[in-house]
Amino acid sequence: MDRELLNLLPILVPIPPLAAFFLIVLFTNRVRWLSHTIAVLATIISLGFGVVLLVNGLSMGAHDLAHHPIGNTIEWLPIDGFSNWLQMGAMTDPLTMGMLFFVPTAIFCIIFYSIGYMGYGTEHEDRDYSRFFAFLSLFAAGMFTLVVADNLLLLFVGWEVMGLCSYLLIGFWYDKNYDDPDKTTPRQAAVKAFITTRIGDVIMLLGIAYLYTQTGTLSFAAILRDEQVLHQLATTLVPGMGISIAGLIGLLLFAGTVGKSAQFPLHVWLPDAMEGPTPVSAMIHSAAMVSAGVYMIVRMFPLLSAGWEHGGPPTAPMVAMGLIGAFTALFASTIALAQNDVKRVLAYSTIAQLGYMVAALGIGAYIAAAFHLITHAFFKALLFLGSGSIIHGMEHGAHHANDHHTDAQDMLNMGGLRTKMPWTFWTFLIGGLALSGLPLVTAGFWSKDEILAESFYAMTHGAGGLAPLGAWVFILLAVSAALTAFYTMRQIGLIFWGKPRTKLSKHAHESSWTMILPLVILAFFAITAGWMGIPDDFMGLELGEINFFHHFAGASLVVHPEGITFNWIPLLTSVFVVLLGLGGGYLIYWKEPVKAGEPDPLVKPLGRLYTVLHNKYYFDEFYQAAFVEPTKWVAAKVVYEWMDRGIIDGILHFVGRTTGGIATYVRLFDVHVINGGVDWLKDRFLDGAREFRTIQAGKIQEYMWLSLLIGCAFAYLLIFVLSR
Amino acid sequence: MDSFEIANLFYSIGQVWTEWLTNLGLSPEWLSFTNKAMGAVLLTALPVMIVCVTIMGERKIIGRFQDRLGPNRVGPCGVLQTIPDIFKLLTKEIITPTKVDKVMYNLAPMLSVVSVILIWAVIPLASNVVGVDLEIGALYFVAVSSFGTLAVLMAGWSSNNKYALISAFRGVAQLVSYEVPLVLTLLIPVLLAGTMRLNGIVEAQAQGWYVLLAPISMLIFFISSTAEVGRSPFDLLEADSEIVAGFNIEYSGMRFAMFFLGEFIHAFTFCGVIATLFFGGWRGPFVDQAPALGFLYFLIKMFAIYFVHIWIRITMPRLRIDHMLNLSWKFLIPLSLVNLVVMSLAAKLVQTPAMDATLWQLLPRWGILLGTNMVMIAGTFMILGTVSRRERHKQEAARVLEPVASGIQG
Amino acid sequence: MTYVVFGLFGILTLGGGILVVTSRNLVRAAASLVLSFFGIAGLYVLLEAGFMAAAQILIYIGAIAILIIFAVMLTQRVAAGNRVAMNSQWPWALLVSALTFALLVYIINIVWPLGIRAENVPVLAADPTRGLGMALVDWGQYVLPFEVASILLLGAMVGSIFIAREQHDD
Amino acid sequence: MVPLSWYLITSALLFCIGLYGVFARRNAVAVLMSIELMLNAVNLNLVAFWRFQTPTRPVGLAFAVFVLVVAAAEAAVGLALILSIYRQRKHIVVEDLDLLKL
Repeated sequence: MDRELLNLLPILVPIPPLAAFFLIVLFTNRVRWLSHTIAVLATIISLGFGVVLLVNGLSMGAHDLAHHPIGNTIEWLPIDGFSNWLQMGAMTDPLTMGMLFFVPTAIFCIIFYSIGYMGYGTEHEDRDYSRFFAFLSLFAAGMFTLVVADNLLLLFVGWEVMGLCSYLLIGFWYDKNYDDPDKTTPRQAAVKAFITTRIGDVIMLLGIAYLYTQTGTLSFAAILRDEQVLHQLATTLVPGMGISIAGLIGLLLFAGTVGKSAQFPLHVWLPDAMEGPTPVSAMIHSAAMVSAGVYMIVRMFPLLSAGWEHGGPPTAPMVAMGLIGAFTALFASTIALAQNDVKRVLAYSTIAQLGYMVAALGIGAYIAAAFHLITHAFFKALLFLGSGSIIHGMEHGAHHANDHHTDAQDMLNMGGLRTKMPWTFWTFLIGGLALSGLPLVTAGFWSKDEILAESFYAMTHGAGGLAPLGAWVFILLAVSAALTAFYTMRQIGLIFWGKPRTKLSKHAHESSWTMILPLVILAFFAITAGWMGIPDDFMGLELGEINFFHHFAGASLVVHPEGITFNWIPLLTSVFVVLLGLGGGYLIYWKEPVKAGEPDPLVKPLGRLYTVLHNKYYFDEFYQAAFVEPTKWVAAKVVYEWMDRGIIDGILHFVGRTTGGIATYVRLFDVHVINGGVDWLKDRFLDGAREFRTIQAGKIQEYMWLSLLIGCAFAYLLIFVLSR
Repeated sequence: MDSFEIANLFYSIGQVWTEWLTNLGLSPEWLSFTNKAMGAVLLTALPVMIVCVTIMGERKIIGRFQDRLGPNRVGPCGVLQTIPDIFKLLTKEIITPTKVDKVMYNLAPMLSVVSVILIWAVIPLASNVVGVDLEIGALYFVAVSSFGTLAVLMAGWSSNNKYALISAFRGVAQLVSYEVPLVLTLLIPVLLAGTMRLNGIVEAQAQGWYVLLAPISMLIFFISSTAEVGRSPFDLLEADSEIVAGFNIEYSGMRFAMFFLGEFIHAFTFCGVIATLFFGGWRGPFVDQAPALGFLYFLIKMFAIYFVHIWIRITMPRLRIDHMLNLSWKFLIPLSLVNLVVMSLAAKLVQTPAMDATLWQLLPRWGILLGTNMVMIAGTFMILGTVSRRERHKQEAARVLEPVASGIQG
Repeated sequence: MTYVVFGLFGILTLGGGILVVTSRNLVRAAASLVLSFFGIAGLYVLLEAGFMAAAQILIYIGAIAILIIFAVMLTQRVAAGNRVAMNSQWPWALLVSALTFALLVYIINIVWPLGIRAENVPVLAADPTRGLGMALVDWGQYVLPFEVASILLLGAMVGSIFIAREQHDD
Repeated sequence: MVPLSWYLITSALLFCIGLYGVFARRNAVAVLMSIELMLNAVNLNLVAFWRFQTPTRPVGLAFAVFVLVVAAAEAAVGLALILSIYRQRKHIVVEDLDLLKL
């Protein structure tokens, strides 16, 4: 394919899902099979574009690709009276390549899975089946836009489209109510997710605006690949604050990530987002929404770390990322210990894994973060789809047992699903082990190990503030890893081990092949995706340049990051904590499976702490009291009663009455003067027409030659008389 | 002059001829005129000579198919049978019915032969033997074919016979219907080769015969050309039981023979066109060293396709007129439209390789074009299967209802 | 030589045209129309517009003429073609046509005087057909009219099918 | 080559013949045929002008092609109209089709 055509491809990637959205919404809303066919086809086309780009990119080589990204730019908005233009466009550099492979793959799996999950062709078929696929397509379009964007503004567009879609999809079952009034309904969850992420987005928009005022451009190539600009931004201080411009922008942008990627303290929306259908959760947690936040800071890392040298003192945004990321990882992992909802456990583990990535960026482990982003997307999508399959099976059981009060998502109601749903079990096990980071085999191990190794390196070799930051990150992440392994074992044990604890799990059965196939595909990647990031000198062996991902994605940066040398300590730590966690989980939950009616074995040893963890450190309650209630009060009293009813309505009523008075007089003029005049004119015209109608004989040919005769006469007149 | 080469036979003959004429003292203008006139005569004579062979061959082959000997009296194994036949036709009385439109009545048989022979002007017989290598060869081919339609209409109308007229109507309906898919698929080789020059299309097939790259187009072209020729299973023009004998019922003797001559030439001419467009024309091994071989290859390909033609003719039953029209309008035309769009997109997907591309550089293009064709074939069969199943259901439902209806009548 | 050929095709064209407007039998008129079209195709060849010549034959003779003959046969008793051909005002029509022709000749004679021989006629571009094809799909030239023409054809097709369909409902 | 003015005269003559046919023929199909003659005359004009004035740019050819398209569309619609009129009134004499008269 020639280069010109190739350059068009990146911008084409988001088009098919977008087109699918409009097609489904406008035309095929009532034809269900067509709706999902369109959605799946659109994703396949995007995936095809992605693969074509990947193949071409690989053949170009990372270095060439980084310096001449595939893509093109158009002049979009005139600024300063057409003297300057805001550029818009798409591009594909090595980092985008990685995203362009895993994002469409995961999205394809999820959309395909949704066909089965939304019950196509069964009696459980969802009422708004087509709407679901339309929104999923729009979601995919948003994510693709974000990935291929070559500037912050277009990235922000994709970012906001996804925000909207997450709102629409979390609240997909908007009319669902629960018996328990305290339980979050999909409506509330949707609003919560939308508003919480909005806080981050507004701050991020500030950062974008500030960046634009400082550089006059938002193009990645112009900012991130230009060392002069970066240097300028890193050395100039913001007036009145002891921080560089790059630092401030970085902090503002990072706030967007905190919202989007659910970092502490804006993490509260993500667990509640579980109220949406499970494919949506998978979408949000793996390929799209939360990845977007991390992708953005990975993409902007040269700006965030402007002025930082490898091993040198960290910049302000890096400190923030390291502190918040590591803390979030530990914090979320502890909460996950005490959750019973199968999806909530996964939700908190997502928060923890995102904390991993953010913390990795905090200590400058750019590639490790990107790598973990990709591996995590695969196994987290796998886990969510697997949990969806479990829930589906459980609901089938509920249907069979005619029991609609037992919670189908509560892990304490499950147990013994190993034999009922073998495919789900094995794929879920693979996903769980990948999440825990089972050494050597799974993808999760390689990416986590790289982060730990990098943080250990920062701890031991870092100058300035990097060493303590590295220590903080290393220790918190190691503990978090142990907890992760533990609660994963807990989850798998509760779900699959032992005997069925309720009728629901007794009658559960395996899901349809449309749901199993994506699980298998994702399980394949959950293992193999890690192999592209095995360190060159793993275990001190000279393995040659096998760390493909490092060399390829690293080319996106101006300064190619050097790989760290191998050290046994982080490897052993990581293996140790994982085995510790897995072993602990095995002893408590697998050896003696929980029986029906028994409480969780953790309740007794942890005591009060368990309650605190179970209630997520009471964060929701705190936010409710601190922010939500005051806002409601202001809205009801000040805005509604005083401003709206009093001032605005009063003015409107006054204007209305005055206008009515004037109109009465205008009408008199209209009736007598205007209507009368027009009637008179009409009568005169009618008289004239009556005179002229006799000329018409009704013979076309006669008209024609007559008119031509007159025309000829005029022409001859013109030639022979007038021109003399 | 170059030495006389047997490998480049036609070119050498031309050289000798030109030299001879120059020696006679012809001026260059007259030389060119004479050459053109000679070429025209030769090109006209060629199909007429070939037709003598094919008529014989056809009768023999059909005889074999029907498990009989075929003509076997004149000459060895009866191969000279055509010659007495020609004399017979030439000596027959020519009857002109009363009240016919004389001009048109006499013009129609000639037109039907001329329209076919004109096609031979642009068919490349060998790499350097072609009547006129027109830039718009493909379009020319379509244009002169349309004279045939006119001939049918003229013959039918001028005979002053209602059977002839009805038959002419049917014939024109058929010819016009099948001209559309014919032209639409003719565009595919033009598209792939990037030229309308027939010799250019043959040259472009150095990178693979188009029958491999566009089998669907070949099939549609073949079917439509069978219909254009008016041969079985599309021989409704002369359905004896319904319309006596067709639009040429009032013709006799040599005029009648002209129509049949036209039809026979038409049949193998279209085979020659198919060979040119889809089977590489004069292409074959060693043709670069010995251009004269090209003529041989062309003839072999043409006769091979003609054999398939005869095979179909002798095997297939005649279609009913509505079936015949439906086949064109409801199946071939939509398919060829889809084919045209898809093929042009697919051809655009891969850059046209340079003339000296290696096999490996050609493979993606082959793969993509052949692959899209396969997909289209599969899709066509799926749709056909669905439609025919629905049709069968409808018929079965009707059959179930039938006894009830007749019962009410009874 | 070219003058002879020009004369031949010119006579074909004009003679065909005259037969079209005068012959009483409509099928004959249609056949003369074909003759006239053929003559024009010949003139195109003389003008070195091979594509137009082929298109002329393909479209006018292969499609339009046959369509017209069909229409004639559908709207006429086949044998009874010998009614009055002209309407009552044909002398007027002749006069107007003659006047128009005189006007046209007068204008042509001003700009391109009749007696002048063709000298230094510009040379043709390399491949006019390719140039035409390029121009028809070129963004800067005729792509919009080209597409509009396609829509016009589609509209005409749908419209004529709709108009000519037999209405069974009345 | 034959000079441009000859082509123009031929075309003008053909146009006027067509014009006469349109004015004087009684049968609607004949009128349609005459219109086709006129269109052909125009096309001949366009091609002749192209050949003699702008042979390097296919302006005249392009317009001739568009005229061709219009002619085809006109023939199709015109004949369809004639057919439908014939079905209603059993004749197609233009003189008697005077529905335009009130």
